[in-house]
Amino acid sequence: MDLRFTAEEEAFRQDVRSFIRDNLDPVTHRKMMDGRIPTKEEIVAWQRTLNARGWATPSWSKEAGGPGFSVVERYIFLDELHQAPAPEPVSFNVSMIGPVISAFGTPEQKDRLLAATANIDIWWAQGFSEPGAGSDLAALRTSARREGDHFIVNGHKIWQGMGHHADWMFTLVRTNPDAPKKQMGISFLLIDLRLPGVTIRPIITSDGRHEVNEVFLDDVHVPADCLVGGENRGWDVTKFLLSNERTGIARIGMTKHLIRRVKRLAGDDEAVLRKAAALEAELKILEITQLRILDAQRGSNEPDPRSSVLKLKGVELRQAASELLLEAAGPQALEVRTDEDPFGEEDTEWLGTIMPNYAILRAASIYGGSSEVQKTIVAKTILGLG
Amino acid sequence: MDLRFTAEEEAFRQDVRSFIRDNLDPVTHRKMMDGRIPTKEEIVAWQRTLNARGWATPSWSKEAGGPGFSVVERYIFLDELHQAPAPEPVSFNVSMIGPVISAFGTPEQKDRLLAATANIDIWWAQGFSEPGAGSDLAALRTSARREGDHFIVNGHKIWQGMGHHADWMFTLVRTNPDAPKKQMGISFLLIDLRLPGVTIRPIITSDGRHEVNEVFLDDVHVPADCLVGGENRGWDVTKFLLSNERTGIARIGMTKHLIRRVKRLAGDDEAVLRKAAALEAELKILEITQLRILDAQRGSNEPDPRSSVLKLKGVELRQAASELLLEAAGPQALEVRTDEDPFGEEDTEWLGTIMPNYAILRAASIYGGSSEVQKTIVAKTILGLG
Amino acid sequence: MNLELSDDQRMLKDSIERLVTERYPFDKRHGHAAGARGFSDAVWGEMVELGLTMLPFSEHVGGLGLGGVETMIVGEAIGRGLLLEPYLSSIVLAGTAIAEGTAPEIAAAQLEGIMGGQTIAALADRAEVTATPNGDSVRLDGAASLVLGGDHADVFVVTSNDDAWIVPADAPGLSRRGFSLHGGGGAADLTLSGVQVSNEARVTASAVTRAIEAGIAFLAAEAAGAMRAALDVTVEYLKTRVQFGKAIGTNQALQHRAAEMLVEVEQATSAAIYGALLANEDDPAERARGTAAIKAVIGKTGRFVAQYAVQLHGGIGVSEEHVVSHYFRRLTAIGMLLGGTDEQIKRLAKMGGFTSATPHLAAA
Amino acid sequence: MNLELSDDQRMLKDSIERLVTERYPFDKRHGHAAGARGFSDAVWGEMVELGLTMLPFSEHVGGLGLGGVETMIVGEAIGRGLLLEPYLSSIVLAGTAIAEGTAPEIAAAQLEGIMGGQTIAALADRAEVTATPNGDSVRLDGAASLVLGGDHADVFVVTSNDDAWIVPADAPGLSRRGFSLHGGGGAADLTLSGVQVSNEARVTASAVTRAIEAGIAFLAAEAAGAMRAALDVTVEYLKTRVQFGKAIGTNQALQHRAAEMLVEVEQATSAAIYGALLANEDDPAERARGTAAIKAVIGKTGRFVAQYAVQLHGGIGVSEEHVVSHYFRRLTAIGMLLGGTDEQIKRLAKMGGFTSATPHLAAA
Repeated sequence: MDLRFTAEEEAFRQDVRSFIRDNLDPVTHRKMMDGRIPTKEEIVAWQRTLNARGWATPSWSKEAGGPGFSVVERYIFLDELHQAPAPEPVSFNVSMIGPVISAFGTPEQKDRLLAATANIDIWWAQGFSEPGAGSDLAALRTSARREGDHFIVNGHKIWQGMGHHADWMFTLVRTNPDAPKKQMGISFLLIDLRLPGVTIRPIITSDGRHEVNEVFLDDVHVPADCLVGGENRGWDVTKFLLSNERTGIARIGMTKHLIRRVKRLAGDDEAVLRKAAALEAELKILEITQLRILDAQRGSNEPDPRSSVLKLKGVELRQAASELLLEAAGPQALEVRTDEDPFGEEDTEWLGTIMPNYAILRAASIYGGSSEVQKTIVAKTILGLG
Repeated sequence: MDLRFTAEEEAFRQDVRSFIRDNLDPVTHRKMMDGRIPTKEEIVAWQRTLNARGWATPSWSKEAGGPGFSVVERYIFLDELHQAPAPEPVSFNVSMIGPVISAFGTPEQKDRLLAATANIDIWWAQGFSEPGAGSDLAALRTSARREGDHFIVNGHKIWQGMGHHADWMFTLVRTNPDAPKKQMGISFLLIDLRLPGVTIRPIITSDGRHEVNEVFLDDVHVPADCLVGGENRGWDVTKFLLSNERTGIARIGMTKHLIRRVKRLAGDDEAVLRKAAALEAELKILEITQLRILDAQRGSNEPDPRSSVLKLKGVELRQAASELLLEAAGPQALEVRTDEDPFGEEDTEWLGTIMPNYAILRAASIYGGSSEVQKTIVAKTILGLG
Repeated sequence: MNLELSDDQRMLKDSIERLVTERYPFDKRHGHAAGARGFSDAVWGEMVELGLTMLPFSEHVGGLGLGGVETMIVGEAIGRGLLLEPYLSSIVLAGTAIAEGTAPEIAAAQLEGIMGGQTIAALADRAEVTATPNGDSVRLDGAASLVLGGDHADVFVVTSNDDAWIVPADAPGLSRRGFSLHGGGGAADLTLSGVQVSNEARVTASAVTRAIEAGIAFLAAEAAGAMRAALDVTVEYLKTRVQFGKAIGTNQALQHRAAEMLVEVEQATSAAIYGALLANEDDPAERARGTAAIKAVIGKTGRFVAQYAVQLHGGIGVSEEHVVSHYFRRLTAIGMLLGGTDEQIKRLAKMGGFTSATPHLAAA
Repeated sequence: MNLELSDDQRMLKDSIERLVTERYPFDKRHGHAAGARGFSDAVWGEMVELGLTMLPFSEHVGGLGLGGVETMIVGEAIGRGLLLEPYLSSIVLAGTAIAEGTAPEIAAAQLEGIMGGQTIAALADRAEVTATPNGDSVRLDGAASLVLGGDHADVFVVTSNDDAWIVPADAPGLSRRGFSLHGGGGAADLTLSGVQVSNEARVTASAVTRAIEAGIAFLAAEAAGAMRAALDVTVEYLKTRVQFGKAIGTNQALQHRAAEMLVEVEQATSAAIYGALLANEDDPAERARGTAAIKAVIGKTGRFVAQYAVQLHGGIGVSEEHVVSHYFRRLTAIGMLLGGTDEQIKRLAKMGGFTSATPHLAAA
């Protein structure tokens, strides 16, 4: 047993860190340090910088046009981005639709979409949730009726992360309302958001930001070659996508970044520093848990149900760190600022994002499988209860 | 609105306190201060002392031979006992069987039993739970078959608190195994524990003490006049008994006593003192919650479902205080001592009970309606969920 | 002991609750916030008309001479409706400081405009200001931060090294930077440079202490109102939101969470009552202890209820369009204003808590 | 990075687990505790035969020269079986101190009996002892408390103002009061009055530090084993205990609690692995930080798992006859031994934690 990374892995970490230091735009970096959201242009520029280095798609195999990282390299790479902090490659492109196209796409779809997805020439949005279909995703109602070489799509999608930046949306639609099980009548469809009949409406979230959207689909004519994985086979594609989404989700590096901010604000406030230390102790141990699961994944392609453990504890600690940051900042953090406010002094911590980020981070235990859903998965899959 | 007690109530509080100070046997008091369990003789002596003063049965009406306390007087009385601390009147006698006999007993039963119960000439034990019937009390299997003017009882009862001190047991037995609902075939029976066929076996608990027992009933012939409330009517009696058991269960005075011990052990350890203050803040507010419910009870005979709130928060704080006491005591508290060990120096805190009491107090969220059961009651009864 | 409302109190409760229901449905709140002063002049006017702004002040300074319970009733309704009007800042905080800390004739003169609603007052308690005597007047220099309601206040009560001072917002040498607060309402940072006030503008430090105690009691009421409302909408959501073919409130894990929320809401309600009744407590040490306990419990329970109200709502819970996200933010803000949870616990510990180390029987 | 056991480690695991399964079913444990020294001489003898007592010591002092992982394997099995044999006290604590803190020939001589099982050693780390040089020897005066395994130890390593000293239990001037501990095992308080030891009996302070680090790593392994076993029996109970006509494990609220327990058990397992691998860490500061984190996490997770294992068992969970009440007590004791949770957090905070305030890119 050995927790240490190999010399090559350590060198890779240094490579990544140097690359970020040398290539990340200072304004983007400053925003990330402050907890602000970079603009679309900044995110795209960074992803293209990474893509030029071959790192924009850390989870993609060489065959799919990715770097072919080992699970450890991928972990190190993301951890460095989280700690830097630098924007992650756009997850809708890189973690969600890219692997789906690789696994289920036609040769034509791969040719047309993979490279553009990596370079974010196409920004993708996710169209899964609906007002009546949250945890119960298969209850979705958006319908797609086949007419010749098109699907006519009608429905209402919600919680599209960054959908207003997006060019295309990957979505789940009901193609067979009469299927014996609701999961069996669902297809996975790619929709160009510039098509007639698509309306995007912003949803402002409790951080005051516009990060998510609703999408209304009104007789949208989608070419049939935008179907992925075959008609009524969308549920298999979805399960594949969601299991990818769940790997490596402890986001320990992000929590470390929050703890660094806590320490800068805390000065010599012992009570806050002790709370930080208590979090750090758990976080350090969670890193080992993360490595154990990575180690097990090296020999297997099966999703590891212990990923739910990472999600649960990872979110718990990240939320706790954001709460502690709010405490360290004190009531001054209640002043409403926006991400567009001018930067403060170099050596001053920007308080403007602390309360919004605390508020919006509550969603981390809701999206991507809520904590309640994760506990049920653990109870049933690992403990055999239920 | 006014939280203050009346001058009469304050005077009553002083009366009770003086009475305890003047009449509680010093050895018994010292044991209670230490968290030791007094002997049967000490408990009986104290209850008789209270009885001579008319206070042994604080919840009993004057008609039943009790003091006819108002709800506020009862609260004050118990709070003073808890804080002193002095033994509570034996709950099996006073809170459980006494009121049942008053409400459901025949005139003959009242004459025969009430005064003896108050004076603890009869020590009662509870025979409700069975190995297969815990939360699901109505699943009990102990059977009573009518034969002439006797019931022949067979079965196995568990968790008899202080059953080895007891003379008699009030118990639930199945008299009609064919009833359409299992609750409808149950009777409430009083059993003399000296009868042939009764075997009591101690259960040692995680505090190392013998406080509970199993009782095996093997063809025990119980006279039919020991039936309370009518054949197959035992469930109504049980509901009455359990709702009495649930009033005034925050036991705030006991928690205050634990906090006093914490403060004596903590010295000037700020971290422990802050934890104590955090507990005290919640406890102080819980007192108001307790008074609000008492105030509402004055005008009503209905059980208040908010009693579950008192139980939940009361137990939470009491368990937290016992945990903090363990922390304040430190690892020296791991030394195994017994309640029979000689007393230490007058001014030394006795560490010997701290770990056992922490361990056994975990049962406080199990018995008398577990925390899970209480939450379900709150959700269904107060919030209308389910 | 009597924890029922009197008939008059019940009437007061009905009228403020009616005002909130009629004037402050959630879909109108945004419009109110867009008003010139960040709240609704019309609603504020109605509150004045109902006499709410006169409630806590004694009759000899022109008030109604009512007590903590009446203020609590107002606070609970304001919390439930997430009102933006400057009741806490102008009436409870600044108003109490002036009413308790100046001579009756000065208080009456100052409070007239405040009770009438045309003057907005604010208490600058987070101040580092030096007061230098200068003949008949006093010169104030320094700064104050996070003055609640200070963004549109016409007059300030500014604490200094020992006392506090009534300072008009347009006093030469006073400048302010106003801003909005998460959770609603606004505040200001002040700079004072050679501000001259007369000796008569003096407010006693003990009145400022009482004002902050009253402010915390009010926040407790507001929090209790907001928490119960947050629980109500959550329970309603659990009953109506269907997933996997059944209401999500049939999930036992969610039922238990809602039950845990109710326990904390009951505690918050008790904290508010305690705060209301502490107003009649004469012992300053007892008031200080009680106030610290109240604020600590409100902070803790508010945090818990806010977080789980959002969690049980799922995604919609973090949307600006859903009221629960506003309860979340207001409760978070309440937890941090006038001294956060840990700060209060620390204070309470320093004061020795409620329970001494002395055995009960030995103590009395 | 490699978190798999080697083949040899797997064999070791199999053999210790077999020993525990065969010799330490719960119904035999009480009999073992009744042995003259509070544990089973026979089982202890088998542990010696398996070479377990030689595991952690280097070959040049007669050990097997194996590492932290092997000790962790032993610890997990001991935790699962609630073994009473003095592995922690004699081998891990006192053994490590002697092996690391004395000259090889002295260590080899001392360890021979310890590894052979005939000599029981104990580390008196909670000591206030003054060592006064006295020519070739040293005079020790003072007291030590809660010496783990000290009730039946034949030899002690007693810490003094700077170093530590090997002291035979029968040394003139040494007296002890032995007692049992909640959660299993025993300890002793020592009094030393003019105890004379030779200079060669000196053990370095840094070796004592390493011994305590090894002890905490071992406690982590023991706790991880006990927690996983407690979770296993709890899950088994949830599956088989029927109330209201169905297994109680069908209750979602209980399922979720069990899931929360699993999360903490996985964390405990990770803490144990971290402890095992820290043995190879050369930087004392890194070891100190890591050890503090491990103990803090073990304390917190152990408390949580122990409490809910009992809670989910209901009444039977507090019965002496049920193994879960023993896991509860052992986990409680582990949390308090060798420095409690808050103490470790305080230490970790003083050492600056793992993450500095410096931004990541600026730091490297």
